[in-house]
Parts: sequence; C-alpha cells; structure tokens
Amino acid sequence: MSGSASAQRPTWIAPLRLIAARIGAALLTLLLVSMVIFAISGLLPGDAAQEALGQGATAGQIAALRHEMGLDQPGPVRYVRWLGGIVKGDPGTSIVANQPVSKIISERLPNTLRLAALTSMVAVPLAFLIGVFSAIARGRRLDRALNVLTLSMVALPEFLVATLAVLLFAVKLRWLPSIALVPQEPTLGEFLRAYTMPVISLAVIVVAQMARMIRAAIIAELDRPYVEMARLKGVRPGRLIFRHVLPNAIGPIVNAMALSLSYLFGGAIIVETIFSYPGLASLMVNAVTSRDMPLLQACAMIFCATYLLLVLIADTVAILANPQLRKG
Amino acid sequence: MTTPSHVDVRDLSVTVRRPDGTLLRIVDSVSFSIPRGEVLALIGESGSGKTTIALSLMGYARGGAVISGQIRVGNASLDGVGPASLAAQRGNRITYVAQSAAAAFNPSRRIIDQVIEPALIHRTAAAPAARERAIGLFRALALPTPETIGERYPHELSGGQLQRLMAAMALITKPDVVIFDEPTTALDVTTQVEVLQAFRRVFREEGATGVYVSHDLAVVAQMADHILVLNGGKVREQNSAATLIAEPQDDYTRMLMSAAQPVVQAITPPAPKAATPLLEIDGIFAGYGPIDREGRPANPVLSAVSLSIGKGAALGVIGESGSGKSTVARVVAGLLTPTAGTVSLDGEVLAPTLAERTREQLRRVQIVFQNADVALNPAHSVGEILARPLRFYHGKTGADARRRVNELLDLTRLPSSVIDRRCGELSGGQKQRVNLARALAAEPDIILCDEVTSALDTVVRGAILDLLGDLRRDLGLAYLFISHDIATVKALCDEIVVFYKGTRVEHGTSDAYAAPPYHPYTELLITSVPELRPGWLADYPYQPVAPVANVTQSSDICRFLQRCPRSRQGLCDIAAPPLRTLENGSRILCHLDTSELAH
Amino acid sequence: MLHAARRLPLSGKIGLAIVLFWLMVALIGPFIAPYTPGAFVSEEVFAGSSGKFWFGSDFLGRDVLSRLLVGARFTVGLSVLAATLACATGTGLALTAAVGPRWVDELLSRAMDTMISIPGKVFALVMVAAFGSSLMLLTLIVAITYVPGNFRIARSLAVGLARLDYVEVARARGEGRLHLALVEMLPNMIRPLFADIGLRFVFIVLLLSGLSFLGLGLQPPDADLGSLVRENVSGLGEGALAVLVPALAIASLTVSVNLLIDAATQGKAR
Amino acid sequence: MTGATSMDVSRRALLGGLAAGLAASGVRAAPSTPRHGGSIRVASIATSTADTLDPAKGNNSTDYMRHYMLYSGLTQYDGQLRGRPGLAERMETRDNVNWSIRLRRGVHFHNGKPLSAEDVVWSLMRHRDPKTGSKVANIAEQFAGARATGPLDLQVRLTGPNPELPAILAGSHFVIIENGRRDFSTANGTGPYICRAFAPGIRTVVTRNPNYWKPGRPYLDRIELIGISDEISRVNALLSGDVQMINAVSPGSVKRVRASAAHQLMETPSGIYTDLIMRADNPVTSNPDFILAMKYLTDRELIKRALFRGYATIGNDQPIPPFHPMYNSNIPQRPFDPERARFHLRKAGLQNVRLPIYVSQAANASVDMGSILQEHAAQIGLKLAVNRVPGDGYWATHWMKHPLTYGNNNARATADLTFTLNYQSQAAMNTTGWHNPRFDRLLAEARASTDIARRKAIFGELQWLVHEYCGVSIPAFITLLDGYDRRLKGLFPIPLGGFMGYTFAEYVWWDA
Repeated sequence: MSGSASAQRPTWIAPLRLIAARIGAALLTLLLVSMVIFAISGLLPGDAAQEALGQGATAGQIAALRHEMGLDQPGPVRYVRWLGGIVKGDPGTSIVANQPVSKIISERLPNTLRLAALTSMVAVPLAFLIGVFSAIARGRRLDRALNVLTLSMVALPEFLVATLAVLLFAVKLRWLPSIALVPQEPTLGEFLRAYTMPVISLAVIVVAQMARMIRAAIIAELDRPYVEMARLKGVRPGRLIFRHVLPNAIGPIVNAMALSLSYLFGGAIIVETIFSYPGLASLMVNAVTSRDMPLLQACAMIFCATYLLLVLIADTVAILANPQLRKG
Repeated sequence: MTTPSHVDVRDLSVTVRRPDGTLLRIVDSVSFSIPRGEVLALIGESGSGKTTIALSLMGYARGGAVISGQIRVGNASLDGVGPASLAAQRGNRITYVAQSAAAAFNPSRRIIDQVIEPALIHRTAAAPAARERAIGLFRALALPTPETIGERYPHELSGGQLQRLMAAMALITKPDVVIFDEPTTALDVTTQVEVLQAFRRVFREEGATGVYVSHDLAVVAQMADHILVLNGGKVREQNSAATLIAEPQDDYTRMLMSAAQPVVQAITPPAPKAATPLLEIDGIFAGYGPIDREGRPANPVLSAVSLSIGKGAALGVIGESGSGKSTVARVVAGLLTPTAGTVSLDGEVLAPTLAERTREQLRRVQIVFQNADVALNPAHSVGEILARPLRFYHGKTGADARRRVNELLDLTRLPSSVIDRRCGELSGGQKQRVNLARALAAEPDIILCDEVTSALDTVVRGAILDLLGDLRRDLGLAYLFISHDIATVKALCDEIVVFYKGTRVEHGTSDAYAAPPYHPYTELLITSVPELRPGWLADYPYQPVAPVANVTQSSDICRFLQRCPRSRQGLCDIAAPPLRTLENGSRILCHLDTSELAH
Repeated sequence: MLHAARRLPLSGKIGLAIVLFWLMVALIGPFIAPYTPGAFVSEEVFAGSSGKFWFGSDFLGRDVLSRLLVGARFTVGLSVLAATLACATGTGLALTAAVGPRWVDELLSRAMDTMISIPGKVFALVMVAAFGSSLMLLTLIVAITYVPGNFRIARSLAVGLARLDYVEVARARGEGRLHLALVEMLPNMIRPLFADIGLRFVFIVLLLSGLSFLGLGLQPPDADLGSLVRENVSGLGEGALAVLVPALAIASLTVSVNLLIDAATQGKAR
Repeated sequence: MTGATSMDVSRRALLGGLAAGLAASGVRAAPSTPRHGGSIRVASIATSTADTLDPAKGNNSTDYMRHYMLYSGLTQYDGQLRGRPGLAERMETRDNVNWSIRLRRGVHFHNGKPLSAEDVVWSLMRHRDPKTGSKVANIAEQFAGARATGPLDLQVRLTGPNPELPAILAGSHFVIIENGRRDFSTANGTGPYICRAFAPGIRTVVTRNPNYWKPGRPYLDRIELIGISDEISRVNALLSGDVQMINAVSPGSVKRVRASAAHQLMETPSGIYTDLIMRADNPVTSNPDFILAMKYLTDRELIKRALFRGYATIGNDQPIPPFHPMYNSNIPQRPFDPERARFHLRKAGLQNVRLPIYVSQAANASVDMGSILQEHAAQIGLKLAVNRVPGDGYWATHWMKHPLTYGNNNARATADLTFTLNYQSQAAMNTTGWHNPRFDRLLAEARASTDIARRKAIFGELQWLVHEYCGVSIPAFITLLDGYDRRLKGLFPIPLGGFMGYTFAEYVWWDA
C-alpha cells in the first residue's frame, strides 16, 4: 500500500511475483486443459484404426492396427504417456498420416502464425482507431456511425462475408485470387495478393469485437474523476486520450486484444476452409473427422496454449502498465 | 488594477434537462465579485449548487448542463466562448483543486508530470523551470522530501499529501483564480489542519485569488475573506467572513451554524450498571488477509482491544481512518473472525463466526453502515427491506408485518408513502432512516452504528442524531457508535473510546473529553477540529512533528510515538506505555501523567 | 415494461420492434408457412419472387418463404434457449462462487478458465462430432460453449456485489447463502446479465451458422437461418433471394438485438 | 464386353495393337493435335493429412488422381471401363485362374531403375499383408500367388476363376511400385509425372516425366493438385481462374459454370448410387412383399429432378447402370406406384408397422431420399421415422446395423466386382445380408465362364434377381460433374469417377 513498504524491496520484485503467479495459474490451467482435451477426444465415436482401414477392413486387421497404435491400453496410461510426450515436445505420431505430429504441425503452424500476424497488423490499429474515436465521440454522430459499422461487421455469418468478397474481388473483378495458396517463394506482390482476402475476412470480425471492447474500456475511464480534472487543466481531447486515459485503459484494452487475437487461431476454421488456406484450424477439423487423436490433441493444445499465452501477455502488460501493481 | 473586482459574476444560472425533458434550474441568478488576492467561500449543503457555480467559473458544466450569465475572470470573459478558448483558460488562468485528490490524480502517471502539465500545455514555463517552481511549491506546502516526492505515483502518497500536491498543480501557472472544491472534506481532522495550514501559507505567499467551496463553516471561516451562503441554487446571504459569522442575517445561515455544533437532548443517564455488561469485548486481535502460522493475519488491525457496553448505554469510538474502529464493529457483528479474544453478550460468549451464532444472538446485535446508498439493496422496496428481518427473526408475515413496517416508519419519522418506493428514490437522510429502521425491525439490544452520520449534511446529521437519541431513550437501546467526528460522538455517547492504529489509547466518560488532560492523541484530535471563528487556524499551535528517527517497530512501544508532540526520548521510544487512570477517571495508554498532560 | 420501452432512444425502439417481429415469426412462423418446408414445390431452382413463391425457390426448388418461417424458429428458439441456458448456468455457478467458500470459487474459476481457453468453434466441433447434432444436443453444446464467458462476467459482478454493505447486512442478519445469492445479489445483476444474454444470443446465432457451414449444424431437412444461407450460397453470384433473404434475416436479427442492448444499457449510464 | 477385355488385352497386345487402341480413344475426345507445355492447378474435393503416396492406401478421389499421375498400372481403363494394356504388354489365361503376364520393355521408374517382374509381384502381393493396410485387401485375397518367371514375365494364380482381372488391375490401388518399397514419403513410379512436392493436406506438385513409357506423353509441364473441400469455394476458384480444373461440381452450381464463357462442364454418368438397404435378418424388412412395397414407393423421377437436378440416371433396383456393357435392358423399369406398394404392404400384413429409417449426410442425398420416402409411406399408412445421424462414424455404427439404412456404393470397374463385393452371400459387405443360393451359383458360373455372351446372360439374370428379390432399392445413379477451363483439351468421361476416372493427367493438354 504505502510507499515505505515498497521501498524496502527492489521495485521489480512485486511485478515479478505477480507475473510468476499468473504463469503458475496458466500452467495449471494448461494441465487441466490437457486432461479435458484428452477426455473429450476419447468421447469421439469410431476409432482411428477403423477409420484408417476403411469399411473393407477385417477384424484382424483392425485389432492388429489398434495394438500397433497403442489404442488397446487403458486411458490413464495413454494420458500419462501422451502428456509426457507433449512435455518433451513430442506429441506422437499421426495415426492417419503416419508422420510425426510435430512435422505436420510444423508445416501448418507458420501459416497460421503468418495469417494471425498479418491480420493483427491490420486489425489492431484499425480497431484501436475505431474504438478511440467512438469513445471520444461518445453518443455523438460519429460514435453512432462507427457503432453501426462495427455491428454490421459481425451481423452476418463470416462464411457469407468471405464468399461475397470472393465473388466480388476474385470472380467478378479478378483482382485477387480466390484461394490463399502462396507459391513457394512468392514475390511481395503475390504474397500480398494471396493474403488480402483472408486477412480482410478475419479482420472484419476481430476488428468489430476489439473496437467495441476498446471503446467500452476507454469510456469506463472517461467517467473517472481524473479525466474531469485533466479537462479542467485545459488538456485538449487528443492529449487527454493518449496521455491520460490510455495508460489507464491499457489493461482492459490488451485483454480485449488478447481475447480477440486468440480467435485468429481456433476461430479461423471458416476462413481457412473458404480460402483453402492450410492452417492449423482446418488441420484440426481434419483430425476430428479422421479420428487422428494425436493430431487432434496436439492442435487443441496449441489453441489452448495460445489463448493462455495471449492472456498471460495481456496480464503482464497490464501489470507493468499499472504503477500500483508494478510498484507493489 | 483599475477594476477593484478581479472576478465578476453576474446573473449566473445553470440549467439541466431532466429525464422527462423538463428543465431544472440548479443555479439561479447568482452574482458575486471577488477582489484580487482575496478568497470567496461558497457554502451550502449538498445540492446547493456550490460546486456547479465553481465549475461554471471555468466554463465547465457536468452532464450537459447549460450555463448562462456573465462571467469575467481577470480580463477574460468566459461566457459564450468556444471550447478552444475555454481550454486555454482552464488550468492556466483559472485552476481547480478537486475534492478527492486521490481520485483526481491520474493513477498511472508520476505526480511531477501531472503537476507541471498545465504549465507545459499552456506554455507558461519550460519543463525545467516548471519543475523548479513545483519543487518550490512542494516545499512551501510542507511536503516531505520536496525534491523527490514528484517522482512517486499517486497510490504511494497519503490523502493529505495528494491534496497539497494538487494545490501545487493548481498554482503552477500562477493563475488568476484558484478554485478549491471541498479540498479537505475527505481528510481526517488532523490531516485537515495540516493541509489548511499549508494552503493558507501558500495563498498568502502567492497572493492568489480563490474560490473556496465547502459545506463546513468552521473551515471556511479560516480560509475565506468573504462568504456566500447558498441554498437550492440561490444566494441566501453574502458578507465578509467575520461579519457573517458574528452576525448571521439569514435564518438558513443560522441553522447551518447551529447544526455545526450538534447537541442531542439530554438523555436519561443509563441504568445503573448491572453485574454483567450487555456487550463485552475482551482482548480482541483481528485483521485482514491470510493468517500466518503464528495466527496473525497479513494486515493486523486490532490488537488487544477490550470494551464493554452496559444495557441502554452508548459507547462512542473515535479515531482516524485506518484506526480499526470499524473493524471492532465487524468483529462484534460476526462479519470478521478475530484471531484471538472473545465477544460476549449478556455474559454469554458469542461464537466468532456468523454461522455458529444462533438467530436469537444475531437478532440482538444489529449493525448499521455508514453509506445508506450501498447499505440498502437498490433492487428492493423499502417495505421489502423492512419486512425481511421481521420475517427472519420474528416470523411475521402478511398484514402483521405490514403493520409493523408502518410502525417502524413512524418510529424513524418516515412517511408511510415510502413503503413501496425503492431506495434510489429517497433522499440521503431518508435512506439513513430506512437503514436504521431495518436494524430496529430486529428489535435488537444493541446497534452497532458505523459512521452513520458521516456522509450526511450537517443539518440532516443533526436530525439523525436526534432520532438516535430518542430511540435510545424510548427503546432502551445500547449503541456502539463509531465516528471520526468527536463532536458527534460527544453529543450522543456516555463514554468514548479513542482508537489509534488498532489499540485503545483512551477510554473515559464523555464529560472527561471536555477539557484536558487527555491522551496526546486525543488532544490532537480535539484541537484539530476547526472552531467557528476566523483566526482559529492562525492561532493553531501545532506543527507536524518530525518523525523520530530509528525507532524499532516493536509492537510494544507507543504507536503514537511518531506523531506525538509530547514524546520523550529515552522513555517513550524504549518502554511500552502503561495503562494509567487520569484524575478525571479516563484510562489512557501513555507514559505521561495527569499533570504532564493537563496543559 | 412498456414504460421502459417508451424511454428507449429511437435506435432502441427500432431494435425492439425487429426483435419482437422475429420472436413473433418464431412463434407462429411454422403455422403460416404456405408450403411444407421440405417439399420440392418449384421446378425452377433459385427462382425469383413470384405470387406463388414470395421469396422465390431455393437450390432444390423448395419455397424460400416457408423455409425461412420455419428456419427462424430454429434460429431464434435454439439461440434463445441456448443463451438462456448458458447464462442461467454461468450465473448460477458465478453466484455459487461468490457466496461459497473460497475453494469453491477457486475450483470453479479454474474450471471455467480451462473451458474458456478451448476455442468455442473447436469445442463445438469436437462435441458435435462426438455426440451428434440433434436439436437437443446442439442446444446443449452451444450453451456449454458460452457458459464460461457468462461465468466470468457474472462472477465479477457477483464478487463486486458480495462486498457491498447491503449484502454484508444480510449476512450479519444470519441469512443463508441461497438468500444472499438469489434475493440480495441476483436482482442487481439482472440488467448487465440481460445485456450479456443478448450478446451471447448474437454469438450463438453466428456460431450456429458457422457450424452449418462446417456441416455440423442442424441437419437437413431442418435448417436454421444460417444453414439456409449456407445451402443456397451458390446462388449468391446470381443474387438469388434464397440466399439474400435469410442473410438479411440474420443481419436484422443480430443488429436489432445489439441496438436494443446498446440502447437499454446506455439508458442506465445516464 | 467386360468378359472380352481379357481376351481383348491379350489378343491385341499380341498383335501389337495397343497404340492403336489408345490413339483411337484419344482421337475421339480431342480432335485437334495435342500440344506440349502448360502448367495447371487442379482442385479436388478433399485434401487432408490422410493424403498418401502409397497407392494401397488411396482413400479418395484426390489420392486416386495423385497415384495415377505418379504410377502406372498393368492395365488402364478406357471409356467403357475395359482394362487396356498398360505396363503389361499382354495378359493371358485359359481358365481365368492362372494368368501369365508379360511386361513392356524399357520402362523405367522415376529414379531410373528399370521395371521388372519382381516389382509387379511385390506391388500385387503386398496388398495381402495386413501391415500394408491396403484398402483393397479384400479384393487382393483372390491373389493366391504370384511369381516372376523372367525379367519381364510373371505368373499370377487366383484362388478362383475371375475373367475380369485386367479390369481390376487397372484400379489405382494396384499400380506398380518398386520392389520392396515401404517408405512413401516420396513417390517412385513409372507414371507420367514425377513428384516434386508433396505436403499432405496442402498440395501435390508434379512435373512431366520426360521418360514416360508412352511416347509423346504426357503433355503438361506441371500439375499442382490441391483440395478445396467447400464446393462453393471450389467453383469460385475455377471461375476466378485460380484453378483450371475441379471435380464434384454440385448440380446447383451448374448454372454458374455454364454461364462462364471460359469454362466447360464434363458430365460423367457413373455407377455410383445411394441405396436403401432392407436387412434380411429382420422379419419385417426381409418380407418379400415389404421389399417390393418399398421399391414401388420410391419416387425415382422426383429424386432425379429435385435431388440431383437431373444429373442422374434412373436406377432399377439393381446395381448395374444402363450405360454399362453388362446392363440388362430387358428388365422393365419399376415405376413409382403407391397403389402397388399399398397392395404389397397389405399382402405382407404390415400396414401399421412403425419402422425407423436411418439417414445421414455421409450417405449422399439419403436425408432427402429418406424424407421423400417417409412422406409417400405416410400416404399408404406406413409410418417411417427418419432418424438422422451424424456423418462421422455413420459407416461403423449405423450402416447395415439397423433394419432400414441408407448406404453409398462406389462405382466398381466390373459387374463382377459389384456383385462379388456387395451381393454375394459370403461377401463381408453383403449390405442387405440376403442369401440367394441361385445368385451365388450363377455368379460362380459367370466367373468360370470365358464365353462373353454366356457371361452377359448370367449377369443379366443376376440383375433381375437383385431387382426382384434383394432388399435393396436403387433409385438413381449419380452423374459426376467436372468443371474445367476451356483451354484444357483431351478430356473424355470414364464412368468410374470424375476427372476421367481420375486418370486425366496423362491425357489432357493445354491449348494456349
């Protein structure tokens, strides 16, 4: 609470402790998540051996394959073995593709990361601007216009938005490719052309969510007395927002961003499907339909870990941005 | 210097639009002027429009209100100018000190940046010069370590320090007018004196013109040259401070003055003390946070607290914020489990937790909280709020309960029409009455009153105190009455306990607090209360005490040592203070005796 | 209620009107549908508007209006039910966490953190794959997906309320946890929770259409608005009513719910 | 005619008529002269991590296409699903049991190794090893043994007579790989294209094999094979020019493709059908009158018009499509006749029975077929409860497991395969579970027979038996639709599947 208490310890101890606690909680959650994922994936009907061999397989073939895959072991044994593998960075072998899961994922993960990064580069500044401007203009015409804009962005199913974009920009105008297949060594132009539509389709959703949360976070701050005080000091609106309000709203804002950006991983299923983009989400759908448990579990773990990591980063930023938490 | 008046306000009115669309004039044709270098006080109860007037001097109105009339400050006219020129004035020629500096400072920026910001925005000084002036002001405002205090963040500083820092911020641009909006209301009395002293000194040095908004006449009397009394947005009386206080002309002014010194009708002395007191608290240790291996909480608050209250008696508990006085009530009510000690009711030891107490035990001890706004469930009607304890403790339902609810409303002097209203629709005083009525519904033996009058205007406070006195007389209730205001406690209670940092430093009858000797802390509390006479502050003898260096933070030695003006080296900083009984019957925790404390 | 509606700003009134319209359609739609929604009544696919088929025919020559009237019931009904279920469960758990012992709070919060970290669509996907997508299961799965989000909001509300004096007073009176949760706290959470239900409703509508896109939503011949858009999306290029009308229906539903919520919650702030 | 295939192959091969036969089909489909060069991208319906370069594990059209690009079979299909000489110069048999095969000389694998008889023995016999996980293990069970008799000669012995071996061996699963090869991280075949990049679930890139054993072929320099599972996206990709060829265009998208001046549709009537399976092990669904009632209750015209927008061939409750050489055109088409259905139902005494019927997305169009049937059944007093179950796991948990289920059947290369796999009483996938001794006896007789006319007569009778007695209702055969860029030439339908029975790669050329 008081200054004297924090003066006794180095100032970096307090935030470090808080952050360490968050990391601990995240790891615990991840462990729980791993159990849930393992349990849920066990609920899926049919089994990989059956799926792998198809309708025509004989019972002997299936039994042999089940044994080979270790599917005949009891659940807890398989869980511990699997978790051990995950910890060691070896999520096992895809029973469908017959390749190490890590190899399959390593082909897809960069794609997902690239799409997420590009989308964030577009979405974050845009959402930020929309959020800030509508907060400043709260209740006025600009705010209402932006509100309708963000609302209509999420009013339609995303597959429809993406399909419309394809029809317009790829089929009619032929400006952009309809599928996001990037050549092996693309030029900058090819790269941008391939990514434009998936990025826009994803950004539309994320921007709307983020902008609304950023607006809410800023408005919550605008009602606080220090804002009135700043106005009474003669602080102009721009400075008010950027120097006074944002440093205080940074916690909720980064939190909102973390939540939205985590959507770029697991939530990209539809965009990946429409643009035939080989990302992790479609890989996971694939794993579900083919009952490829090791792959399915690894993908799910990546999604959950990403979410937890993003939230952790947001928490850390919030801790560091808040002098009360930063200085104990 | 051609114009005698530096600030000139003519026919100022402020109107707001009510939800139903009708207009409401919250400030009505107010005119005043302030000569250069003088301070005008705006005084009135909440809703009198005093803050609205002060803010309109900056061309600022909250919640879309409309300002009309002529406002001139120095050479600048503020009515009808655009936002840009208003912004140029605000924080530059006219500055503002808010009621709660703790909330008005930006929590995530360093103090110094905030203090010099007006100078930078309005380009009245370059950063180094502004910084230098700020440090000068810090020094003048008697802030500790003026060179480095600005490097801190608001949460690292105390309320009194923040209030002074905000004054420094207001003065940084050498403004024409400084507006003080209840700058000391949220502070403890002892801090208030220090802050007022600092303000006064700096004002004199800077020769600033000021507007001082307050509800407290005694404070205003110290700070202002002129006083303007407001009620319902209208001016009731306007005069020089000395004249107004000496010879108030308006009835309302007189009412304000009398309410500032509460007197409760004489109460029949409590029944002779029975063998067992009604409520006895013995050796309580309590605190908040996780409890460590030795059974001590992370934030210990109370240590070795013992009290007892007889049937129908009223015991007052006073102390500064953080002294642990509210914690006592929470322990008694069972809301907080003590780590050691017992609470007994009629000689019967109460279980430490709520769950283990019987319903009958719970019924007999009721607690009433300070802020009726949050103590009453906004989702329920007054009738529902009062009916619940009736059903819970007495099994009363239906017409029976309805009748009793009406009786309770009568008892607390509330109109029966409020029964179906929700609390949001009631006034502050009415809410506090409902709050009391709910406790009464249980038909308790004792009510724990936690700062029940602190949030109220002086006039309303007087009425509530009267009510409490009457209830006590009529129903034979006992009170544990907690307050930071010694005048209020003296008015209501037979005995008073003074708390300092979780320990009881003095315990005596109300009468014993009329004159010294007291515990040095009690003395500080009592003398810190401003008196209703101009010049009291100037005569105030105490200066903040420099902390004693290198004192081991032992739990045994006097906790007040750091602030004690009477401390003796070699005595107070070595041994634990003994519990001694003074000649007037008060028991104090101090090394000094009656003769040493008497003057 | 009527009084509150009258006090809404214009955007809120428009929102309310459209929401009521869709509720009405959901209630009586199937009874006024001119054709059996599954019947192949038109020889032409993606026919335009005509006296016989107001909104034309779909990709198999079925009547779009009839399918829309029936589909609206699925969308509105399922979403309302799932949103209500999610919020009731989330809020119930949140209240339990707020008034219960610390370890219960800790346990529930951890469990909800776990659930929220699994992306909604992925979770729904796996559950549908595991348990199928009958109406009942779909509702349940979608509801479960949104429980943790509601829990977070409700818990922060409830924990805030639990510290308030009126709850303390009730506790000091000796009231049980049930009373504290249901009588003292819940009524004061209704308004923000209502807003949350509304938002979740919109998310669910969109999640459902996302699921239909992946072939995991309602199974044909039943179709919610999202699957109507999905199954007719090949008509988008020619501007077929079969895709435009249900898309418009979804948009009007989601936007109007949002407008209504915005208006209702802003009214509180003033 | 299928029966003639074996003779055809061996005779013509002996006469060296192979090139002529292939040229004939090429000429018919592509009137102008093929050109070399060009690079196209092809989008198939599905791509997943299950994508494989192992022909034995081929699971869907994308796999089949990929395998035909990279490998060659002993035989190849023509437009009538006959097995034409491929890597096998000739195949000879006297008893339909022992086959001697002579391989083409001078064929090389992509890595330069010359093709030998050992490679073929390995490629065929590996299907019998459970570890291979072959999708056609059940077909391969008839391979009693194979041994090389020379560098380019081998003997294959079957467990029983099968005159259609050449057609069977044209299947993508039986293409020839290198002897001993178990690692399929890359492909080493003798096919028209060489594998350059293979990322399961993402893409396959192949380039022209300059040393392909058919002189002058293939024509394209490069093909990139991808999967776009969403049909709308697939059509969009074609129309936007991002891909030059797609399969599985849905009837609803036909209008859009036709509207594009730059694109064309290829219709391939196929033997693929969705059937209602009435299990013989249930007292109700095995009742002959009930079976007939259901057959008469099937509104084929409506199914063809509404469900397939006309892109289907009406079926006659037996699995051989009208364009098949073995089709028996003498069986009268069964009409939609609710009155007769009512008559049979009454005769069976089952008017008021209530039966669940299982439908699923997994069985193409079954959901709509089920509801149509349900509606008509209700009109004659039969209560069918349509149970819609998820596509995932449908085959393992529902199909054939309830009295009334819908199933899908892929086109088989030969009538013999169709009957052997799904209708013979001993077959593992005897979907209806019926047991007709006459059917079994006739089927065995057909296999042993080398007389084409006799075989056709027997297969005709088998069709009639199924049409009349088997608990299967086959309303329609699906017509497959491929969309392609007009500049792509050399395409003709092969009824086995889209993209010329998946073998388009070596035939198409780019006219630009």
